[in-house]
Amino acid sequence: MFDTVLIANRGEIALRVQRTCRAMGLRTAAVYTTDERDAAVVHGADRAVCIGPPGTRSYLDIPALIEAAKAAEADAIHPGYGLLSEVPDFAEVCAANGITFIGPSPAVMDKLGDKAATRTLFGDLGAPLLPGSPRALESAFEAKAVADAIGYPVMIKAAAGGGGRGIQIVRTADDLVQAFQETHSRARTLFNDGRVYVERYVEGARHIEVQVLCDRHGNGVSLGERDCSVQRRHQKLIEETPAPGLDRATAEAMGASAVELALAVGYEGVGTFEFIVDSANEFHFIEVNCRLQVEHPVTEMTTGIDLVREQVLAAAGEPLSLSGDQASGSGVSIECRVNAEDPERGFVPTPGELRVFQPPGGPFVRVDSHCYTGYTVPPSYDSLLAKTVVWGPDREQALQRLDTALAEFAVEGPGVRTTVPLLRRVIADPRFRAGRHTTSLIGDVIDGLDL
Amino acid sequence: MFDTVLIANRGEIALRVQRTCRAMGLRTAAVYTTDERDAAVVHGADRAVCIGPPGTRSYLDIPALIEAAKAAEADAIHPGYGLLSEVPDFAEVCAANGITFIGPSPAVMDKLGDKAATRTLFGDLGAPLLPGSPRALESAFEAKAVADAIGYPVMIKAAAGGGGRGIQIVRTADDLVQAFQETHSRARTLFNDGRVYVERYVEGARHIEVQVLCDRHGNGVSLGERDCSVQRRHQKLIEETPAPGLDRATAEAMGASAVELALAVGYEGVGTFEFIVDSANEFHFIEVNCRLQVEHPVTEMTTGIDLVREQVLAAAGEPLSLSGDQASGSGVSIECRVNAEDPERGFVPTPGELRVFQPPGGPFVRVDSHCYTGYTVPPSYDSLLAKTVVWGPDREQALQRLDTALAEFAVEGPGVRTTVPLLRRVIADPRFRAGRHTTSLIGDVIDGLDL
Amino acid sequence: MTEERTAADTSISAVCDGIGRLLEVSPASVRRVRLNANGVEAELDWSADAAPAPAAAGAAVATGPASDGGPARTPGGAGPAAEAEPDRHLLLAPLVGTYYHAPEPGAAPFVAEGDTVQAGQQVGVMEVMKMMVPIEADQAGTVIGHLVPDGEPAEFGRPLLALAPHDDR
Amino acid sequence: MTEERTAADTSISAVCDGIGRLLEVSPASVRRVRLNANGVEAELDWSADAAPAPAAAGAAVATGPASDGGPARTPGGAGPAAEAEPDRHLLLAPLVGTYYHAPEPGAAPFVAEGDTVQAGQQVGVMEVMKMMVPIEADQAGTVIGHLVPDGEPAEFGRPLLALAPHDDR
Repeated sequence: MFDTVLIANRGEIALRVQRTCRAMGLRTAAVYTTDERDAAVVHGADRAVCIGPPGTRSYLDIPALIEAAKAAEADAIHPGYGLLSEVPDFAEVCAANGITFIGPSPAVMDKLGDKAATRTLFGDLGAPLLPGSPRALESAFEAKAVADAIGYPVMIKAAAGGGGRGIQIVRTADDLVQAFQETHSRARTLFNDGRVYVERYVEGARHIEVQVLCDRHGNGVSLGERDCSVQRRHQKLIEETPAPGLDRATAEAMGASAVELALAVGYEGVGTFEFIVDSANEFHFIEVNCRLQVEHPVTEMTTGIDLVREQVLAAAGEPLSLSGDQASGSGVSIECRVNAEDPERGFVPTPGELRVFQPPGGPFVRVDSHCYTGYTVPPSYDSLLAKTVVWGPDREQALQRLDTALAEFAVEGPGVRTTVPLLRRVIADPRFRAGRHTTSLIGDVIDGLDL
Repeated sequence: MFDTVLIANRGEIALRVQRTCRAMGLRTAAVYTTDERDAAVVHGADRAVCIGPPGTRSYLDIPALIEAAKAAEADAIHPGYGLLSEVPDFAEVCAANGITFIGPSPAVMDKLGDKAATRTLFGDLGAPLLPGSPRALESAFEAKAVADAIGYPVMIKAAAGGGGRGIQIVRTADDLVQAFQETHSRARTLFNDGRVYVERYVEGARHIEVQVLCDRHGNGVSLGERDCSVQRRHQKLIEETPAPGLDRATAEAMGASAVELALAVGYEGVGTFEFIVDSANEFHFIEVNCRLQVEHPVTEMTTGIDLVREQVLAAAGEPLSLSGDQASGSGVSIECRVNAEDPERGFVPTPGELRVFQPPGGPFVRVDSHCYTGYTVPPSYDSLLAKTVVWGPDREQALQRLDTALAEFAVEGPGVRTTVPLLRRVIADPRFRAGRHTTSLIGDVIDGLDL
Repeated sequence: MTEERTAADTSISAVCDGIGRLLEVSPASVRRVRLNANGVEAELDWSADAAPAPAAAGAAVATGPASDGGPARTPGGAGPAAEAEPDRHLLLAPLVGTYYHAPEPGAAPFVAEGDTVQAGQQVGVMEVMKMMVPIEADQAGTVIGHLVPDGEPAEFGRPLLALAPHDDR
Repeated sequence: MTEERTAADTSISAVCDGIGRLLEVSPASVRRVRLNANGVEAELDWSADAAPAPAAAGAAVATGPASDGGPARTPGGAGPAAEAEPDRHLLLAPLVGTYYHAPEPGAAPFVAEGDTVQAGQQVGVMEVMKMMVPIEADQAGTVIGHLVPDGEPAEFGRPLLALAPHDDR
């Protein structure tokens, strides 16, 4: 087992990872920028290293992180989510410096990071795919040929994208060439990789993902699915498990498919296999996320399994200790993301001082947050303040608890707005209540606003 | 089902009850004294009624509470724990005013409130009792005869006491008469009822209680046991379920015994049957608590059952919906009480302003608290700030999480001290770690201090 | 124990010395000095007399209003223990119950606007669990009016009656 | 115990002295000073309207106390971005790595105490993932001394070298 784990992240996930490491008896090292020296993760760390000036760029600074790990005598690095969590180069540099990267191997991350190549690979392995291009496309001409063949609407997606970034929906053939060019050039800017591919766009689909956990000894298990259909601009706002309205046979087939694919590519640790489920309840593989998800707590609430602990154990080479039986959850868990954003002004971030920060508590409520009264939300990072997660024996009770928890959540500060009122509107929506919602729900809830 | 529930309590339990009522879709009414108008429960209430000047006495003012319930149009009253929760008169006055008291019937409360009479009753029903007096005693002479017969040490207990109040341990015959007089006169002052009884005192025993849940239709179920052996001056500090080191056969026998007794006396709602388990793992009934316990969350964490919800459903006349199977818990849950007290100065309360109040969060951690940054702990009430509760698949993981959570718990204010450092010392103690601790642990941990 | 205290005492004198030095060089008059014996803490406050410093030292933050929108309503409207204006004296409810202006329905009220009342004179009655509790003026004055309508519930501390107090108290 | 006490007292005097010096140079009236001997913390607050340069407000020396007792240790000691005294200029680490005084083991150091350096002149080198990054003086002055021992790790913003700045900037 490791001695010291450096957490190469910030915000709520850095604290979340630290909590588990401490509970496992491991020492933790935190990294921080000059504007984040009061971060909760710094206070809870055995060592803390300043890695640069304010801004995400500092947390992406591989040399600074490696030097910080060396200074803190860390023998493992947990990347959290986002930032460097899916960058194969970082995992490789860690290995070259004798530090264990807590995640899948660089080779697997590299392979699955190319969404177009993964499509091809998984298609060959027999995974159900949406109709689309068999590989990355070279030209708008090629893209148009594919789109015309599979029929509109289609999505143009960046091969190097993922998690909702670098996606454009095209509804008619007339718009295709321009959309291709835009996605292509945006992908080149964002990811330094302009390759794109085309996939059918399923209107009113549900976004359902499967949590898998694998060791390096060829064992893998599905920890159930999560429905992440409540999104705005392809970013998730509310996630839950199990997926409402999904029959258990389909859910189990998805789980089995995900584990099979994971083992086929030699996946290690926790990973998420994303699917689109259409109105006929047929599922189609989209992409793999080679990391912990923001929404992992709902799986923890229903299964009682600490996913970060499992990540650490897998990275330390321990064989999987869970049977499929233990991995099956009970009850319903729902998470929502409380962001410092103004939904009425296009979700513009509203950083600032939190004069009041009183998260909810009590039975079957979990809050993951790095904030506290007096904390100033810096403008340089994402706007996630807290994840509010509830559990209930059934969906109705879980939703009631979620609404009560959100009603209790007090966040105040000059200029600070949160997504709490919007979230409460969404969970009161009859479509959501009935579990019949799709990815277009948020747009419907805030009708007439720029979404 | 009720329309509005008035919560006749304060502090964390008032908020805890409110959370469930809100999640059940019920309106809530809060009561408060003039120094508690900023209480969290007031902010979360649909109605709030000021019932008097600062002090516990206001929360014990039955006419004020009944009038408050009428003004708030409440059709039910939840008494929480402590205060009026076990006062049969209050339950009767509620009934006389057409308000449902959420708890057992006044007759049952009255019967079980007399600890000496309960001993007699349950002895007749075949419950295992410690050797002692068969009924309340009239004189020191009578007491001495009983004590001489059963052998020393003995406990002299107030018939109207309970929850650790009105108890004195007598080690030799020489001390008995004086102890009798003291307990007798203290009981008369405290409870307006001087009757006492004698019971053998078991050195190094464990205090284990069984949570039962009954409806008014003759159905009852045990929700498992709790070990509450970590006490100071007969007041619990750490509670957990299941009881470590207790074999499951004994635990199940205790559960069955408790349910049988509960049904025999016509118990309704949730109740706690307290037992002493001696070093031979034999259990002896002590008393019944006719209310929700402070430590109820550990049962909720392992069973997934909301006990307040079950109380409300039972009081509304709903039949029990739980089978024994659903009621059996999984994993281990531990609670500790974070009090504003100075363990180094004899647990003297340390009220004052909380300049910092940052409870822990994250996976498998629950905090029940009415406090927030900027809250002033009033001097007039008990010193419980927060209950920190964790769950783990096994006791080791639960303990590690508990220690991590306590380490994270930041409470600061002028003059404010908390039990957090003491709690961390206790859970690090090898005897506690091994589950071999008894009620004398705290005394051992703070050796040489006045306990 | 003794050793700890000695250590603390020593630290305290060190802090006091430090504060002394700090006061000597302080640019303005210090408003507040705080010293904490345990953990050895010291705090100095200068008044920011001009601005009502919003983030004052040890900011006492009041809880937000009920997050679900509406504030908690107290029965019968106004919150309890409202402050009287200088020329008005408020008689506050000494208990929780229903306030009546008259001894029984249809009877004349105990007092009316413009009446002069003495301290101890009954001005209303509160019904508490079917018991009628006389409400008496706690000082002499001229009745301005009842503040709780006849037959309405009143919580503890709610202003029941306004008086223009007489000077000869 | 005795050693700890002495250390604590010394820290307190040092912090008080430091605060005194800071007060002398403060551009506006300080609203609040906080000192904590446990973990050696000092804090200065200015009223919002009279705030000095943001870098000077806030913590002068901050070592975040870890909630579990021990302070969070930053590699190589003092926290980053410490403030220079008026007659001292601090050259701060522009990245995270290992600081060396000389181009290679056994070689003469780039600069020594008393040396005069020009802006842009190399004074040390930092090793970052096996790359050697020259560290250059950001202004002219006389070298007071290196603040990070040769071959020790330094985090971003850590003072590497103290200079007595030359006036003719």
